[in-house]
Formats: sequence, structure tokens, C-alpha cells
Amino acid sequence: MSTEELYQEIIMDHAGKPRNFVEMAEPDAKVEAENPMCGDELTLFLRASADGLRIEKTQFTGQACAICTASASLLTTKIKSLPIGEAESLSQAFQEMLKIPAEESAEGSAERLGNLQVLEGVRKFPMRMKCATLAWHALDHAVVQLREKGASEKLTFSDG
Amino acid sequence: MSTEELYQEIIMDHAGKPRNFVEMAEPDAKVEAENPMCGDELTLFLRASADGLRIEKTQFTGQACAICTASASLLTTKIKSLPIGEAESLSQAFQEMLKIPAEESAEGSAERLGNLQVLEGVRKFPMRMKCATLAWHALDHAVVQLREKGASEKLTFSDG
Amino acid sequence: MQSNQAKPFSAYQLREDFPALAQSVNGVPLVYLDSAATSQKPRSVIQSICRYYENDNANVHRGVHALSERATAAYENARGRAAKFFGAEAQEIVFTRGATEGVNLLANTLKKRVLGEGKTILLTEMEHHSNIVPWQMVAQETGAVIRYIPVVPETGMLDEDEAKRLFAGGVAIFSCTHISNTLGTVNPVQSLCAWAREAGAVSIIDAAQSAGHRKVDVREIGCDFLVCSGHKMCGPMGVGVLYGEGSLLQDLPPWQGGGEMISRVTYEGSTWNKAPHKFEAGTPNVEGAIGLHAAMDYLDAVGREEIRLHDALLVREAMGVLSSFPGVRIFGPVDESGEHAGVVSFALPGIHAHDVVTLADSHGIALRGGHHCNQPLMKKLGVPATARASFYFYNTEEDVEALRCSVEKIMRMFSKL
Amino acid sequence: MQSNQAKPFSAYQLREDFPALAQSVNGVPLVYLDSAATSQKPRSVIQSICRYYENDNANVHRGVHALSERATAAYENARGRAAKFFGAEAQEIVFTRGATEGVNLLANTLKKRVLGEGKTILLTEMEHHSNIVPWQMVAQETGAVIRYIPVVPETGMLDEDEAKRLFAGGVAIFSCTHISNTLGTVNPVQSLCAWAREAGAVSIIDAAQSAGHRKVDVREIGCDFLVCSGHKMCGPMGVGVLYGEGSLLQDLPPWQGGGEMISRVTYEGSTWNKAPHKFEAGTPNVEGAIGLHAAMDYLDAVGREEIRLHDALLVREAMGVLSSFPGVRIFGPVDESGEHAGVVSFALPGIHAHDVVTLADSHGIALRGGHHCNQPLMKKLGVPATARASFYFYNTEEDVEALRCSVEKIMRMFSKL
Ligand SMILES: Cc1ncc(COP(=O)(O)O)c(C=O)c1O
Ligand SMILES: Cc1ncc(COP(=O)(O)O)c(C=O)c1O
Repeated sequence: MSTEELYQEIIMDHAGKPRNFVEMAEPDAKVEAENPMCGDELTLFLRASADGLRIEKTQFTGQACAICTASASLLTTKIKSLPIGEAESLSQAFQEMLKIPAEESAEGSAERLGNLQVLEGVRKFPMRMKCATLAWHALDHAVVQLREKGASEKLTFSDG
Repeated sequence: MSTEELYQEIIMDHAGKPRNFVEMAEPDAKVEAENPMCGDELTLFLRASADGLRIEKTQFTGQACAICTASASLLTTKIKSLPIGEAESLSQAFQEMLKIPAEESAEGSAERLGNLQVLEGVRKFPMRMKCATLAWHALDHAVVQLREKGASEKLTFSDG
Repeated sequence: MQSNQAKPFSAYQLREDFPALAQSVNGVPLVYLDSAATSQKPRSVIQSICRYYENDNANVHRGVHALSERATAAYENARGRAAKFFGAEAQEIVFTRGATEGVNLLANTLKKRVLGEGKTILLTEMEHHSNIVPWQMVAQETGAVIRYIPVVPETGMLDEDEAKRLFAGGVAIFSCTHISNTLGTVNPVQSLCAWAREAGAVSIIDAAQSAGHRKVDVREIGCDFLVCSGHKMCGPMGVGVLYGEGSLLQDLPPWQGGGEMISRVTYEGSTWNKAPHKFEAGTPNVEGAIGLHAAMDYLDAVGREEIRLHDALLVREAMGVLSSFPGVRIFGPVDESGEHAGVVSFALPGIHAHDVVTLADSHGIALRGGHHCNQPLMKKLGVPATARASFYFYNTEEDVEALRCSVEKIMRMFSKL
Repeated sequence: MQSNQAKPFSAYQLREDFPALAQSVNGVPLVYLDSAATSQKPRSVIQSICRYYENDNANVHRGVHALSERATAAYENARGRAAKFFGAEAQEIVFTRGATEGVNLLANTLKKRVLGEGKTILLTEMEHHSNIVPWQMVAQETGAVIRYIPVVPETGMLDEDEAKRLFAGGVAIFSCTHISNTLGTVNPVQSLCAWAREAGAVSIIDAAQSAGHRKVDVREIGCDFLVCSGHKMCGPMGVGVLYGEGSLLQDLPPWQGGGEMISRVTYEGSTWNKAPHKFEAGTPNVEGAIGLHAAMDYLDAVGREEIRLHDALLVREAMGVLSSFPGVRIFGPVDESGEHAGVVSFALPGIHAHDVVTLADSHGIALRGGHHCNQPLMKKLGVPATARASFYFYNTEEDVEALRCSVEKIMRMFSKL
């Protein structure tokens, strides 16, 4: 895949018009994540359903590159109203996709990932990996917060 | 010159049977010199003439390699009864000989150096230079002592 | 040379000496605009390394056999060459791993001589992390305080009035970059060192960005210490130079302990060798010194003043090209008020630097994007990161044109958003 | 392999891989018996360096463009390779300049964690200066005391009873060489580290002489830290490895400050990256890591156990040859009571080591003469210096024969005295 293909329309679309890109008042979970190496910064907000079992709403804000912004935007659309456990396993599947060639990945993961697969091309750009995963790392922590009814967190993902 | 030529008879002779190799009681100058890098250690003793203008006697002791021992032994035979200033300039001429090719050296220095020229071959062995010059460095300091009627000294000549 | 025109040396011809420049990446010819991160190496440097390992490789100083004598002579010749390169004496030259190690050595030895509670370390806001963090560490240890000469964001230059005021407040150590790796600013190091001297401060110049790009003479600059990295001046990685003025260097305590740097060791305690050996503990990077020797020969053959002028020519063209795009922000000195070295940072409107760099890479262009090891300056400039193009004598006007095409394509892609 | 016979790999064939071995010095073929000082480099290592500079040279970690990605991948692959070589994990491997820098890093970081007034640093009497001097420096700074496990002069081995007694007295840091570069002694590092663990001490192994000569597995040894130098194991100069056990390494404070080792820098203060990057300030020696990678591949292809056996075979022959001359003194383990690595120090009767080495050089033989960076041990052995022959897999029985001839000539020359 060429780099310009990586920046394909769906990514440019989400990067240019990120979905759910607004601060959430009184979230159930809030994670600020930054990658000081490249300057990406975002904050992820989650609202749980009344029964606490599903993710009702996801929003984010921040300043980041196209890959990071698109990945976060896609995330918010994909995990909406998912059971917490499924959001977690989707995150895992997504992060695996960036490590393992498609043909080696678990069966059915392609369907599950859907349009998240547009980010697969990042695998060829190890230095951009953290851009693609930053929102998902934040999600992993936010989910733990939901479960533990924890406070908000500030995370720094550095090189290494 | 081959290395075995460097170790020519005159050096082997002085190294095997060093001249004036005995401690001096109540010397007018005494310098202990060592080169910790190779383990050479020697002590040089000078006695001045009654008028203080000449070097009456020179002796040395120590434990050192053949080059160092021979150089010290030759030194004691060469500077015997020299005026202090001449001993100094001989030391300078000797040290120069180890740095500058013979054809470039000052006129007349060859005659002055005499059999000290057997050590010229050390020039090809930069790492052994300090072995050949240790006694002469000690002499330079001992002469200053004679002039200043100073106390004995302990010197360390290290790498560099 | 009085004229501001580059002497007609041919970058096209010099490029031929650099095997790495003759490749394609992503199916297009490589345009290497990242020499401020590390320079490419001429064949003569690569060959000097091979020749060393194929013929003379041995440990130095302690050996008497032929190979060891050759290796020692080559290593010490490299020291002499570096001394000549910087207008110093051989015993004033310490080989380090690079500029970063040089600053760490200075911070950790000078702290014992001149730092203490309330003493001032004066830096500038445009320092590379390697000229900030070591000072923060020793400041914390000693109770010294760090002050920064401000950068004027509009011009990318130091605020000289503020600098004078800060010197007047008392300074123990002054450490400053010669050329900013982010802004391209060329600092007035001669005046700054004079002010430091008046203030009784020890002065240190970080020549990482200048040593390979212009004449750097320590006596002319008037600094007490200077550091640089071989890999940014056509030399190999893992070697750098620390210059220290004769008696000042001699008076510093040692930093690392080990072989070479000692005179006499007993189980109870040790005494030190003389400078520069006192500061070179352990087996040195002989290969690195030899490669750097070849690099300095190469740079002097090209001509350091010619390199400076060629850098300036290309950077001026690049700034012209970049500023022709609407909304592009260019950092550092932009007009004739300040000299702009061959490094230019820029931001395309609404496009993150990492996207710029990834897309430029797909066009064969090697740029750097990020904070350039100067996070606090980024904050001051109000950007998360910049894209940076840096030029060297092997770059050509075609490279600038390639940059223009690439920026145009990137702008067009993002304009559809 | 159970047998004590070297597997029939051919040193004659392996020699062909080493360009430097195919030369004459002083008109006679070179016999290189100084691998304990630095090893020669196989063609594959030299080529890996050239290839790097001709194709992939770039600064690492911070770059997004193709060359930088390749350089970063190659650098991090080398880290992974080193981890595999030593039985560790990649994040436990720090690249240093060499063993000396490794010890300095440990001394200067561990001092903040475990040293203080009256704390004990336990070394042995056979340590290299680089494993003595850094400890003396931090002992002086912290008020810690240094104790030494004695060497039994007759056998060249550590006094184990005394070692146990010393451990029982309380030890904060234990640092010990795996193989003595002077005596050839192979220390029982596994037991020593177990005793250190029982005593609650941090254990450090100096593997400078062992890493390229036998299998060295950090989990088997049970050490907390281990250091070595690339140049003694067929790798380039200017690179070495520091291993640190996962959480112990992670918990150490940083030592040098600069790029790469930080997470977030502000003008007011900074936070650190994770290990191993926390300990690699500045541009690393990428070339060195890549060359070391090639060296480790080469060593594993030869077979580390085979190297150990070949070393042992040659050293046994050499000891036999040397002891056939009257009055020759051989240091280190001589009989079956202790393993003798491929390093043998000796003294010819009434002949200074430097004369031996200069004369051997004239016969084409590269020996080392001096204190071998172990002055206090020399004093204990009662000699100003020794001559040393050290063997590697590219040495042959002919080399031992050449040594015999040379010693014979030297003895004859001096017998005329
Ligand atoms: C046992 C031992 N430790 C440490 C060192 C120091 O290694 P380097 O000089 O490569 O730092 C050496 C080699 O000189 C050695 O033999
Ligand atoms: C201005 C400046 N100082 C210091 C450094 C650090 O150099 P190194 O990483 O080679 O130690 C750099 C390069 O990264 C630099 O640009």
C-alpha cells in the first residue's frame, strides 16, 4: 500500500471532520493521553449505560495528527453502545491488526473490525503506530475506570 | 633497524651489568621516577662538586626494562664530571634524538651524544620512548634540585 | 570570501561521494533533507573505517606491538586533526560519544568546581534537550538555579538585552547552542562568550549543528568549552569532540573511572592521568576517531566557508518556496536581520507535522517532524511539532524543487477536507 | 558437548574471515595473541558497517522517513539480538560504549539506591581498573567502603572461604569479573551471585572477557546486572552491552541526560522515558549496535562452546610450552583445580615484560605486556608487569609454536648477559 493510499478518503474524512469531537460534561470515565514524542494529545470521555454494562456514548477532544484523529474518531463510532467487554476485545483486535499481517489474524476479526481496517496500512510505518493506537490505549484505561468507578487519568505514552 | 639490532650489544651489556647501580648515601639530589604504565621504577642520585658547578657523581637504583636500565646506566657514565649546564643540554640533545631523525638534528649533536646513539632505534617504538627517557626526565629534575638545593622528589610519568 | 554567493563547487559532483544518496525510497529517488539529525557519510569515511579494521585494529595506549602502535598513532593523529580543525591544541581535545556525552561530562565535572546552592546556570530557550536536561539534573543535585535567555518568537533570535541583564545578575556557567537545530538561528556566540567572561562565568558552546557547516574556531569564539558530534559532520556515529581550554580542562576532576584515565591504582585509592586521557575512561572508540579524522579532511577539502554559503543559498530558496504557499508558518530568522543556517522548520496550515513527514517520505523526501528535542520551545512557539528540512553541501536546487512539489501535493490532499 | 575436546571446526578456515590476520608485520606473518585487549573483526562485521552507512544511515527513534525507520529497526533488532545472546529480554538491554561505561553507569545510579555511609561494595582483587576505579569514586562520594575478595597468588583463584565471610559481613553491591584478563581465572559466578543474593546484595558481572568466549546466560548466572564490550567479541569499538534485570533496571534513576532518555521536558524540569531508553541519552551508536549484531551472529555460527574449548586447548598447549623453559613463571590456574580461560600471563626470568613484548613483536607476535589494567594485582603477585598471550578461535597450534620459538630466541638473547 502506498502512503497516499494510507491517507485514504475514509481517514481524511474522519481527520477533517472528526465525529463525536466535543467535550463531555460529567463523563463516567475520562482519560487524557499524550505522546510527547510527536505531540499528539487527546482526551477520551465515556458514558456508561444506566446498568453499567454498556458504553453508551464516547466523545473526544484534542490536537493530533490525521492518523491519530481519524483513529479516535472511528473509535467513537465503533464502540458506541457496545457491551464493555466487547469494546475491550475490539481494542485488542485493533491493536493486533497493527502488529500481525491480516492473513495470520484470528478468524472473524476482519468482520469485527470493519472500516477500522483502513488503518491497517499503518503497520508499514512503525513510527506512526503510536498515532493510530493512542485513542485505543486511552480506551483500555477508560474501561478499567468504568469497571472500578475510578477517577480520571492522565497518561503519557512515551517511546519504548 | 630491526628490533634485535635495537637490543644491540651495548644496550644488553648496560642492561645486564648496569654501571653505577648502587644507592648513594647523602646525595645532593635524589629523584625517584616511575612510569606506572609499564612498571619501570628508578631512583637517580647526584653528587655535586665542591664548587657546586659540576656533577661529580651519578648513581641509580631501580627495577626496569632493558631499555630503561641501559639508558640510565649510559646516563651515569656520560654526565660524570660534566658542568651542570652541559648535563642539561646533553639531556635535551638526547631527548631530541628520540624525536627527530638524525639527518634533521642540530650539527655536532652526534659527536656529543656518542654511544648514546645506540638508543636512537627507540624512535621506531613510540611505546618504548618513555623507557628510554625516564632516567633523563629524572636528571632534568635532579639538576633543578642541585641548583635550588631542593629536597628529593618523587615523580610519576604517566601516559600522555 | 566576501561575496554572499556560494563558490561554484558542485553539489552534484560531491553527491557522488555519498553512496547512501544514490538510492530510491518508495520508488522515487531519495531527497535527503535530514542532515541536522545526522549527515550522510562520504566514501572516504566509510573506507577509513574498513581500512582500520582490515589492517590496524588493536587496543591503544597500553600496547607495544605493531598493530597497537599503529592504532595508537592513528587515534592520537585524529586528536591532533581535531585540534587543528577547531583551532585548539591536541591536549585540549577529548573524544566523547557525542555532544550529549560532552555536556554530561561538563555538567558532572564543573558542578564540583563552580556550582552550589543558588549559583546560576544560564542557558537559552532554544537549547536541545541535551543542553537542558543534564543541567537540570546537576541543578537539582547542587541547588543551583537555571535561567534561560528568551527567544523572541517572531524572529527566532535571542533577546540580547535580556541576556545582558541575566549576565549582570551573576552567572556560574553559561551554555548555549551555536546554531539552533529547530530554528536555524545562528547565535552571536562571540559576544555571548565575551559577556560570560565579563560575568566570570564558564562558557560552553554546543557546536553540534555548526561544526560541520562552517568554520568553528574556539579561540575566535572565545569559549572555555565546546562540544559536538561526529555523526552530524560526515563522521561515524559514537564519536564526538569535547574541547576544553588548557588549564581549565586540566583542572576539572575526572568523571568516569577505568582504564586509560588513571595514573596509579591501588586497592585503597587512585591518582589520575593528565588531560585529555583523564576524561577517556576505558577503551576509546578508535574507529570513530579515525572516521572523524577522514570526515574533517573531507570537510576541509570541500571548504567550510563554501559549505556555509551553500547551506544559506538553499535555505533561502526553500524559505521562498515554502512562504509561497498560503498559511505556511516558517520559524526562525526570516529576513536579513539574522543569519539563517541550513535548517528550516515550518508548519503547514491545519496539517500535523507527522502527516507532512509521512507524506513527504512517500515522495522520497526525508524530513524530520516533531519537537526536535526541544519540547519547551515548541510550547513557546505554540505548536505541538514542526516539520523540518535541513540542507548540506550535497543537496541541490533540485532537492528544493522536490520539496516544493511535495508540499504542494500535501496541501492539495488536505485542502479537500 | 560433554567431551573436553574441541569440536573439529577449523581455526585455519575461520582465520580466512579476518582480513587483519592475513598480514605481515616486521617482515614476518602476524601472529595475533592479543584478543583479550581487543579481538579482530570478521569480514561480515566490517561489511555490516559499510552496508549501514551506504544504505540505511539515519538518526533513530525520532524519525518517520524511510531511512530513519530502517535505522531504528536495525538498532532495535540489535537490541533484541543481544537479549537473545545473553538470555534476557530486549528491554533489559542498554547499549553503552563498553564495559567501562557500563560499570560507571551502574556505580553512578546504584549509589543513589543502595549506597551510603558505611555500606559495603565487595569486589575482588583481580578486577580490571574499570571495575575498581568507578567504585572508589562513588565510595568516596557516599562514604561506602570497598572490600576485596582475596586472590590466592599460587592458584590465581578467589579465596572462597574468605568470600563467604565477607558476604556474611553485609554487602550492598557485589561486582566481579567473570574471567580475569590477567590470570585467565574463570570465577564461579553462579555461586558468587547466589551468595550475593542471600546477602541481599546487588550483583554485577563484568563479562568483558567472557561474553565472546563462552555461553553467558544471565538467568543461569543469576546476576542482577552484567556488562561487556563489543570490541572484545568481534564487534566494533564504541559499543557495549549492559544487562539489567527487568524491574531492577527500571527502578534505577537515569545517569546521563539528553535526547531519547526523556519523556517530557519543560524549562522547569523533566520526566524520564522507560528503560532501556532512559539510559541511552543522545544519538546512540547505531553503527556499533549493527556491527555487534553481526558479531553475535558470527559467534553463534562458530559456536560459543566450541570457542571455549578451542581457547582452552590452545592455552593448555601454551602453558605447556612456556613451562618447558627454566625459570618461567606462569600466573593463574595451572592444574586441573581451576579452569583456565584463553589468557595466559607469564614472566621470563630476569627479563622485563616490555622487552619480551618488543622482541616478540619483532618475531611477528602480538603480545601484551604491562599491568593489564590491574596494578594492585601486579603488586600482590610481586611483579612490575607480565607478558600476556591471549587466544581466540582464529588462533592455531602454529601460533603457539611461533610463541615457543620467539620465547626461545628471547631467552637466548638475554642468557648472554
Ligand atoms: C575484565 C575486563 N573488564 C573490563 C574491561 C574494560 O573494557 P573496555 O575498555 O572495553 O571498557 C576489560 C578490558 O580492557 C577487561 O578485560
Ligand atoms: C543543537 C544540538 N545539540 C545537541 C545535539 C545532540 O547530539 P547527539 O545526539 O549526537 O549527542 C543535537 C543533535 O541532536 C543538536 O542538534
